[in-house]
Amino acid sequence: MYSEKVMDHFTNPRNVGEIEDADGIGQVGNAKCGDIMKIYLKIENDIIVDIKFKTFGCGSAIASSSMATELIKGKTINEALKLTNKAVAEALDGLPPVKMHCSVLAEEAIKSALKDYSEKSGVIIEELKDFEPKEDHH
Amino acid sequence: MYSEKVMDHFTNPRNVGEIEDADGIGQVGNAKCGDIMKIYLKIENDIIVDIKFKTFGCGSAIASSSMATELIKGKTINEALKLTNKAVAEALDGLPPVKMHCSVLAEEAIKSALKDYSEKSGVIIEELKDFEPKEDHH
Amino acid sequence: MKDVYMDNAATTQVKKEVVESMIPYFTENYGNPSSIYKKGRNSKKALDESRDLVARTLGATSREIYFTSGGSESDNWAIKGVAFGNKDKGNHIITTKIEHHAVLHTCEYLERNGFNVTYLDVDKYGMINLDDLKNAINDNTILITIMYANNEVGTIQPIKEIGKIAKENNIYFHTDAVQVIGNIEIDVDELGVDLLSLSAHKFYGPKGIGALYIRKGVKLHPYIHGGAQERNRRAGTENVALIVGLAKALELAYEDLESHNKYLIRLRDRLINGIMDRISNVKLNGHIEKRLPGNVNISIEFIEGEALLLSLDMAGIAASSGSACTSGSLDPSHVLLAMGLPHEIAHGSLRLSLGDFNSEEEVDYVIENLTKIVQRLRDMSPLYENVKGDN
Amino acid sequence: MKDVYMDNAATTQVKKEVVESMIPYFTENYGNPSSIYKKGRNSKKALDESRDLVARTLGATSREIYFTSGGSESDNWAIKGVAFGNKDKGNHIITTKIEHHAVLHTCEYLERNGFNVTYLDVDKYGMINLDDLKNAINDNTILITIMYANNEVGTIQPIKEIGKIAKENNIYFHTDAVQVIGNIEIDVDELGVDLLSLSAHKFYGPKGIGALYIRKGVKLHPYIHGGAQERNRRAGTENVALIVGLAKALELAYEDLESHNKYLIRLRDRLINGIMDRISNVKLNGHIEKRLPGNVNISIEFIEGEALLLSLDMAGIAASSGSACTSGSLDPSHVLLAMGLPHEIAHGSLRLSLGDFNSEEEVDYVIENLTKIVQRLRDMSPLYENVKGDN
Ligand SMILES: Cc1ncc(COP(=O)(O)O)c(C=O)c1O
Ligand SMILES: Cc1ncc(COP(=O)(O)O)c(C=O)c1O
Repeated sequence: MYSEKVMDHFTNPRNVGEIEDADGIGQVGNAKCGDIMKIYLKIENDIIVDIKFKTFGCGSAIASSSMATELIKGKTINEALKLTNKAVAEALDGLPPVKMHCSVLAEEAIKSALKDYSEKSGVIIEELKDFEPKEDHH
Repeated sequence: MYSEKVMDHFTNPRNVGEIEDADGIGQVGNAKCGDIMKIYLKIENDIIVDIKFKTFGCGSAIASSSMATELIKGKTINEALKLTNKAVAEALDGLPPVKMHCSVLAEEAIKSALKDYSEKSGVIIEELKDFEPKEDHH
Repeated sequence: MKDVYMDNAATTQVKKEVVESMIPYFTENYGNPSSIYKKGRNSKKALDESRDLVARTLGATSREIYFTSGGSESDNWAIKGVAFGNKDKGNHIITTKIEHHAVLHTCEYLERNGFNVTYLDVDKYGMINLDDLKNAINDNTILITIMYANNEVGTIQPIKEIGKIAKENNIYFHTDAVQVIGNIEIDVDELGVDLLSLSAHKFYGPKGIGALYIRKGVKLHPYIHGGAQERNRRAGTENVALIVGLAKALELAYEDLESHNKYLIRLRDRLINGIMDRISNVKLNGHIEKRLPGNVNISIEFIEGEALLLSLDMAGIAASSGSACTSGSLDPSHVLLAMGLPHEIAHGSLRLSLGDFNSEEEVDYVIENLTKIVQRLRDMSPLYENVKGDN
Repeated sequence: MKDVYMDNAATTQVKKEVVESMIPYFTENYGNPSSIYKKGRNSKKALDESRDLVARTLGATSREIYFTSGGSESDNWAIKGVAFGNKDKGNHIITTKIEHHAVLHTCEYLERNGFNVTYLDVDKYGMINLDDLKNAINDNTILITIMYANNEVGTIQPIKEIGKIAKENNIYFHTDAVQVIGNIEIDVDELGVDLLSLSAHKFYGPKGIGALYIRKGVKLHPYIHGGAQERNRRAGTENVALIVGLAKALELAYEDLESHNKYLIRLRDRLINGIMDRISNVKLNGHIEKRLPGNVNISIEFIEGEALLLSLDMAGIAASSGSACTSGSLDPSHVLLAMGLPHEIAHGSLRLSLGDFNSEEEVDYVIENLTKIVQRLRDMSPLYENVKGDN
């Protein structure tokens, strides 16, 4: 069902946890739908120096969170904005069709966290001006 | 499916054959329906001294012919007239429901032969005055 | 690695004796039961004996037992067969919200084809209310179809009382007894059921073979048209080998029903108690007493079912969940929702179903591992974090 | 006693390799393919591989193969599924007078439910006429269902030409290929069929398992409602073991199709010639060339089929007949009648169907014994007596 990469990131998820004094926090999804993703960012000079996640959800939700955090850790905000759900899924060697929404969730959780950072810090992120996570109610 | 008795009378049918100068011959059934029974009688002093049959038909048709001839061989005409299809079936330890018509055929073949005898010999058999085999067309 | 199979409500291992009983009907006695010659008669005999055994076990006569390809076909046949066969009498059917999909989707199909269906509610234990049933009956009601015991939460319905109500109102009563056969003594007359579905793979028989009990006189359409098999009511060359296997499995199941039940209940209670003792924020779903002997269904808050199953699988434990993700759909179990569980709790449900081949040691192994896994997943869960904060 | 099985068109012995391929799916790999854990995934894998193999063999894709409980279910599903699924387009179906009952009785059922059915005639060889087919098509025609080869007389229809006509007229085309699989190379695209039924027990696989090929895009209703199995189109826990057996049997059959056919044709012709040489007033039924390799169907005048079968059985020979008495009905074979045989001749028909396990020695044994049996029964027959008189 799942690729080895998915199973690896599910079994040994990278960057699980919280950041106490996070610069941005994003949470998407809801318990009713069976998945919630919460992302914590530490940002210094436009660079994501630390990132953590907490996820309530299925195997691919956890693996997607783990992979997404890995992909943008140490990257600039601009690079992080370019992360698509497809890139997350591909990095995991694919997800079953019914699970693609998990990778969407990961993309949106990151964008939410970045938007939160933008609002808190006053750093304007043009691309997120109208951003609203879609995966809240599916 | 069939009782041992049926199989025995099918495998070793009694009284198969023809009687050259028969006193009465009866034939019932038709090839279209898959069974024809022909009975030859030799009658002396009201007694069936010989009886033979020829049958085109299934296993139970052959067994019924065989058993019926056995049951009336040596009997008086009156006794022969009392032979019912049920008696034939019972003597065979039963027939499957769909095969009961074979025993009817045997009863009627005998009656036909007796009627033929009556017509040929002038001996009146009151019971057969209006007899018509039913099993001709089923 | 450990190999602990605790999904016996999904399917069971075929017993050795059952496998052995089937093999000759593949290799030697392969005749078509409709054939007149010896090989055919041998098959016919095996078929007849199997049918007799099933009939005896259910308190029915042999002419009331029809073999099918499994529980789903039996359910489809019973419901559509009665519906289409009694259209002249009415077009209303009563069932419950917690039926197996083989019943629910069949009823929905009938709704699209001119029938009305009432789906009865259940209480938080998964029990229907007999007054609801009585109130649902109207002049057009031709069929009541209510499952004997639920496959997810194990709740056992008051079948005898339902049978009485059906009879009083002159309505056919079908029960899906797929989860019950091999666990409860059954007598169709005592229960007052007119049609009953069963499936061999739930009682250590093979998959793909089942039966439908049809009370003498019940009017229903055949479902598979063709040859004269099954008294002209279910066409198709009979699956002789698997029918023999079904009968053998049934025989074995009812040979020592009591010890089977005692054993399963002991394991089940040990498992429930172990989980309750070791894991917080856990809830047992289903009825406490009116429950299948092997069924454990719990909701574990703050985590999601599929993640749980994957983790258990990695520990060599086979279990199932009522969560979205296992079935490819996004909705959690319709059964748990009907019982009033909120979506988020239903997502974290786990079914461990015990069988004859499970041991006490396995139960302890599951408790041990489940405790660790739940902790690990909760540590990852943003929902649990909030709770900890609340404390 | 001798044990000569020559009723391979009725059913076949399951090959040893097939039995062996199935057993692990009863004993070890008993997981439910819908389950997420390892045992479930193992079953799913076996299912996928089996489906792939069937697809490859038919020139189809895996998503076009659906497993069923046999040929009868496949036929019922294909015909009713298309009929009910395309009611909006029309209500006319075309079939032939010589279909298997699984098709005929299904069509009759549809006639009772608002559909019109044309039953095409056949010629004395059992062949349909393509012009008849073209003439039967009207604006309401939604389905053509014509069997690939007949089970009684072995006549093979011009499927490719029928497929062309169906396509030109934009009508779905189903073929019952139950007797053909394992005997003829099949490519669904080349044939232009949209739906195709097959059944494992006709090619040395187990009874009670079959498949329906459904071309991508064909609109049809599911037949068994319930779980999400078979891509939501055929519910019920999959019969994994028997599906594996079906695939194995199919693989073996197409591995050496050519030698199988050569061998059967040699035996068949020896049998036909032997009978023709030794017994008078005998007629071969069916087409001389367009005929299944293992099929011998002869009419033997002046005797009745069941008596013949019983006698053959006593000599250890398993065969079948198109006569009344074997089926419990009083009508002789509808196939032979449709081919214009008079009732009395149809009653005396005999089908000997050869298979891989038959030998030349067995063929000679049958010729020998049949000759004696026919003589014995004719000596008892009042019809034969007349003939002798005529000479
Ligand atoms: C209650 C219930 N009904 C019906 C079925 C369907 O049975 P089968 O899978 O044999 O078609 C099942 C199991 O799958 C079941 O648990
Ligand atoms: C041509 C044909 N179609 C359909 C069937 C029905 O197949 P099954 O017996 O597997 O249901 C058979 C054989 O019985 C057959 O020969």
